[in-house]
Amino acid sequence: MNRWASVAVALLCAVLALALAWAMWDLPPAPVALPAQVAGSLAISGVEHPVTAVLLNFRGYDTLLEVGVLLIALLGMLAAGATPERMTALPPDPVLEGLARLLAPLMVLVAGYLLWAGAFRPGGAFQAAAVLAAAGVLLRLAGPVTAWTRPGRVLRLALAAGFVVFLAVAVLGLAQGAMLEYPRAWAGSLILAVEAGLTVSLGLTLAGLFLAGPEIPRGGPRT
Amino acid sequence: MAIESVAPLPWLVLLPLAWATLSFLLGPSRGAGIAIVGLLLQAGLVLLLAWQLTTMGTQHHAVGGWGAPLGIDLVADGLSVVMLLMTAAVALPVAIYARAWFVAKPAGAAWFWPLSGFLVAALNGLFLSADLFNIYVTLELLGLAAVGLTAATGERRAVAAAMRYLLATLLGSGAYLMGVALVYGTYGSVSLAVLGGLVESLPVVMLAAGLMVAGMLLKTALFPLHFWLPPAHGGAATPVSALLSALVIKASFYLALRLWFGVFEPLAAVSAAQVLGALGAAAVFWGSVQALLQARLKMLVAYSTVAQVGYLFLVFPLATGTPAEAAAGAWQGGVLQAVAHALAKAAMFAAAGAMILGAGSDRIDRLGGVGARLPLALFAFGLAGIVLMGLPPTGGFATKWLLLMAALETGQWWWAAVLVGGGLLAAAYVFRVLLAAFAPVPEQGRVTGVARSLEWTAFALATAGVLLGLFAAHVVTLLDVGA
Amino acid sequence: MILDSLLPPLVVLSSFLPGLVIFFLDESRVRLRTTLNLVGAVTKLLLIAYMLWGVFHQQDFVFRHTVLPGFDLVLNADALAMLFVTLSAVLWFFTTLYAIGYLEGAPHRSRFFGFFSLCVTATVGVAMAGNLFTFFIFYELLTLATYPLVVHRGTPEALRAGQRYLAYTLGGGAILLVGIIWLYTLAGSVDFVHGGSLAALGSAHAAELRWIFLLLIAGVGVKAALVPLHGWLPQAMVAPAPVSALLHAVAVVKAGAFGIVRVVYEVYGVTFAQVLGVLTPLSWVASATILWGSLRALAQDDLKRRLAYSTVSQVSYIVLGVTLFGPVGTVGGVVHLVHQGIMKITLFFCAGNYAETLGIHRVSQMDGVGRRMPWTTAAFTLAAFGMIGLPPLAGFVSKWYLGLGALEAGMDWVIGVLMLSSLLNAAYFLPIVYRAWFKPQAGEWPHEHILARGRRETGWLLLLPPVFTAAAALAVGLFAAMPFSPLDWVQLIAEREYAP
Amino acid sequence: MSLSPFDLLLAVMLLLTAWRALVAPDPFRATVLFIVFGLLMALAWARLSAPDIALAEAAIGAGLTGALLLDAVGHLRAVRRQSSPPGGDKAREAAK
Amino acid sequence: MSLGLFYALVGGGLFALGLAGLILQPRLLGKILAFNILGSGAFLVLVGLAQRGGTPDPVPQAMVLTGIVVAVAATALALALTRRLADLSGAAVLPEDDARAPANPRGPDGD
Repeated sequence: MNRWASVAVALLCAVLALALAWAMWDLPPAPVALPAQVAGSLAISGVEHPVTAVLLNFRGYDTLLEVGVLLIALLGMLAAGATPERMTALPPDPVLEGLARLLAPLMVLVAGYLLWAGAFRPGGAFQAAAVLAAAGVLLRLAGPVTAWTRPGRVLRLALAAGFVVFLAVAVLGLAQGAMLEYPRAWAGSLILAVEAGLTVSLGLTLAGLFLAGPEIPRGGPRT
Repeated sequence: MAIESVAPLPWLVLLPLAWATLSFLLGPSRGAGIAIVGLLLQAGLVLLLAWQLTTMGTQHHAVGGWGAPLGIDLVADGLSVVMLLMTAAVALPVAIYARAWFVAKPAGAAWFWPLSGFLVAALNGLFLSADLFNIYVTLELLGLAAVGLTAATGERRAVAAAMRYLLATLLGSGAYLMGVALVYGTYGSVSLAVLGGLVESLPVVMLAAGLMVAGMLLKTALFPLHFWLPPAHGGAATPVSALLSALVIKASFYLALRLWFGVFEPLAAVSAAQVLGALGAAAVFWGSVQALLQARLKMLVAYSTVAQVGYLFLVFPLATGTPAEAAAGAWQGGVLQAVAHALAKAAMFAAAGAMILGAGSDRIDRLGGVGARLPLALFAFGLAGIVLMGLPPTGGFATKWLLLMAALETGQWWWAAVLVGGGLLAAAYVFRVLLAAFAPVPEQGRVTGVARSLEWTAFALATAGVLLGLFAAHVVTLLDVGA
Repeated sequence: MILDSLLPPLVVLSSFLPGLVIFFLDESRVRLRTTLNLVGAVTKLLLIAYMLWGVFHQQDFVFRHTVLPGFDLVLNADALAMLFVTLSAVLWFFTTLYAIGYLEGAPHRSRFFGFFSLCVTATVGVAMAGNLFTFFIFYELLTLATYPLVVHRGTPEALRAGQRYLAYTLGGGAILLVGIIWLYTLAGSVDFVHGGSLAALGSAHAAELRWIFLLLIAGVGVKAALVPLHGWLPQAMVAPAPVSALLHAVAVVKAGAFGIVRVVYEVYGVTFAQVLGVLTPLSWVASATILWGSLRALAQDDLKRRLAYSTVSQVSYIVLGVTLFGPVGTVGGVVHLVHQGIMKITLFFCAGNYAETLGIHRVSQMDGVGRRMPWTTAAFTLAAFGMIGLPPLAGFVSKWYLGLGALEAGMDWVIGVLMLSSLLNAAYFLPIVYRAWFKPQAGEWPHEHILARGRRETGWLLLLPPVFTAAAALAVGLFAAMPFSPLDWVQLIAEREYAP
Repeated sequence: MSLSPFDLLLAVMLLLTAWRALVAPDPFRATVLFIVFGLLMALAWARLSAPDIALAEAAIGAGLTGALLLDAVGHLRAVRRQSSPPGGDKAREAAK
Repeated sequence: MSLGLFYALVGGGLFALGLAGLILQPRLLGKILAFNILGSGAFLVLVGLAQRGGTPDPVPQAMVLTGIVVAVAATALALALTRRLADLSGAAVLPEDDARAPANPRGPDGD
């Protein structure tokens, strides 16, 4: 791109920033007050923490699809593949490896706590999954876990488990009248089940984003 | 369970998600069978929904039982159902096609089935959603699935195309998300139903609408934002090309239409609509001329998509600020064009794929002999071409008819010139291919046969594109539900 | 009656369905293909015979299907439609027979006969179209169905001709479409109505209506090969002989001429068109076409090319008749639709026979061919005399009525055009006839494919169709005054058109 | 909660790191700057009374994305080393 | 000025910065960073503008959580494609030829 075009783009973006600022500057209060509605329905949502209530109950459908997004990102990576001979080879490091072996179980514990805490305070499946994923990344960097060439059946099941549980709950809700409608009495437990499934699957998927390695297209690598 | 008690709305999302997951669990390159069964069921569900719509009007489903604005609503009105019908009508034959295709050409087969399942789920979810943020999630689901599918052959060109596509689609949804943020900040809700009564002409809303529509233009590849489309649609595996060109770009067009003539109607300006129309006209000419210049068959078809997208955007000047009757006609014409192009373009890619497979090359000047060896594929290509040219009695003609009427009724004859000229240009590039395929070959037996289902599915899609024109009145009636 | 309203679509389907099946037949299924072809052709004839009887007794056969709001597909078997439908069905039957013989053993026959049937389907649709939309649908279908036939041989020359054909006809179609939609937005209806429906719009829209007339006539004039839109026709004669026969006598050219008839009589109304003052310019164009076509024909040595330019000229007789205000002129023009078809198809059959039997493509190769192929040459001679307008042949009847019509309309100069044109016709046909009968054979035939066996000069399927059509050309002239003759039928149409 | 000098400083730092990350010629440096940006974002979320997002941003936005980016940078460097002659200039420019 | 509005304004700035970077950065890695910055800007506006009255709003907060996960997924895919592209072509930039060249007469055969 030539110089003048670049300057023009930069100027336009600056104008956009100013326009955004000007537009947002003096807005009247919003006519719809959702926080009040959230607070009003929190008691029957099955959890005490409002963000978790929104995430897994009021707007649980968003979350369901979002887990799908993660899964397809992983699938896309596997599908695009990577050339095996150029995979980054890491030199073994005994210190790092020892540390990783020590830290990993601890991180799993933290993840469990975050998951449990999500019901009534900040935390929840995503944060827990992120910690799990971090453990996976650490283990990969330290050596014990190798890159995934082509996820086997067990791994695939683990990757999809959270999504499957979520889907099942969504279908279960249909019997109640609406997709993802939790029965009042069971709401808390069901949400916890969904979260537990998600923690495992999301953790693995997030780690997988890091670990997904060479998927060799049939017929060998193409260049 | 009585058929009335089946709620098709949630199932239309859950069903493809279910078979996508299942085929992922089955492993690489597997799941064609369940995909086809799933798509058959989906077709049944959509037909059921269309029936419910004509008898009972617009259908709603409050996810989680909460209802907007706290929860997310699914709503199926005429426009949604027509788009859902289009999705089902294209996805099922393409799946049958893909099953045979990946036997012949395994590149890209590994994760095709789960990815396309998510793609279909995203499309259905998008068409049904009545919640701006939920639509954002479906957009991302759709975009990433499409990019994954594009890259799946693992070839350099395909990966580069996928990367370009990914950046374009991310930028588009980023702009959309910013719009959603501004709208939520202003009104405190992202439900289309709630916003419908609130939106007024504030600067912040104008900015939001501008960002959202611009994002959709990029995703629909309207000239001059089309740069990412030809390499992606031309470089992907053929069943993927068909899905991308037929369906994926229609999703963002649908959204632009939905927003422009829906919640943002109070802001819609005639001048902005004229600009969109002008870009559309430029797309028609630019895309057609580029198609004429291509040496490779699939690139020709991909540039044809760039041209055909142009027609879609003629709706905006013809239906913004014009008399109600003309506007309604133009709007119907635009939606019909989306459907007609979906069927014809899927047919065209499918037929092109079969021809390329037979000829062993995707260069147009190497197609000689295809006419004799693969007459059905060539016939399908020709039929699809006729739909794109807008000749009667096809779906393309019904479209052109409605748009031309609107153009002349509103005295905007310059759009009529675009419609007529574009049709002739389309004829030029379609017949270029037909001529090449009719050419006799010196080397006997150079063209090989292909699986019959590759030819038949292309033919079925093209025929559907033709029949759409004869039964356009039904589509228009359906479209009027809840409009 | 429901069945009555279904008859028009059945007539259309009677060639469409066999065509569709044939398209997918394997190349080797000769017997099945032939059966399908003939069953379709005969069914169509039977259906038409029944409808002719009905129409004669003022029965209506109308089929209506709404495609879009305000856009109906209408098939209406009125008297004018039946004239054209009958012509095309009868000639299709003969051409099918001829084509079966002509293409024996040639490649891609399933494709050929598939499109051949589609072509007739489109022609019948054009004939029965009850409004301009329907007309346009079948008019475009005709373009698409004939294109593969024109390029059938796949030679570079054929492909070039096909490209030119497409460029002309698709361009014409686009112009026609704009005209139709413009008219629709103005008048709210484009149905074909006896006496036209636009007079009510009056002089307020005169200028627009003149422009629309120009668009419509230019759109259909491409296929009618009006000068200067005729460029595609002489090139398209590279097609196989049965295709040329169909193109020139029945399908494409006639669809254009027929379109002009419909536009003038049933959209504008001949009276209103006269008021608008659009008929006289059209008569000039028609006259110019008549003379130009004949002049060009004179200069051609290639037999089919000469016949092609002759078509350019002859078809404009129809247009000329339409522009002559008054029932007699109408009779002359419309009856020529039939007469020209019968005569021209005979000529092309004969030309095909010469080429297929002896490899003769040029006029200069025809010396003495009358003795080798007497039946064919006799048929050729009869048709050529008819074209010149010698009594009592079909062409004479047309020209007679055209002349009377010109006098009635007060356009005496047209007589001059007719005279001059007849002289030119004679000038390019008589030498051929003379050579064939009276000159001695000059050396070997260029390429003798089919040897004479006894009295049979060529294959039966090649010989019978031209003999029959030549006899018909004689018969429609001789018995023009009989009931149910084309002339009689056309007089019925003219009466209805000019009825107050 | 009202605006404090800390917020002003945070805002300036956010914009500054973002800008620097975008214009940094060295991919490694850009990535490190981006990780810093992510951590600053986490602080901003905390200021906006959104501890959930702060946690997620720190863990996913800065942590995981950072790890992915660093890994990619390393990979690109390895590619550049292996394919200097053919990919030549472009590769060098890419991984500079 | 409320805290929410202040951060929303910062978000607007980040969005514009990211947009410029996405368009102007030639390197893929740079484009990916720019996309993340653009996204962060949009998230800040979403929460900030909604909380301009001072009360925390869990709805946009949940949306942002969703958005962050989507963003990391997109980033991971983008990086994987970048790596793959670098493996195949030796460069982490988009080739100019594919998109521009109208006709590629000497292009290789393929599908």
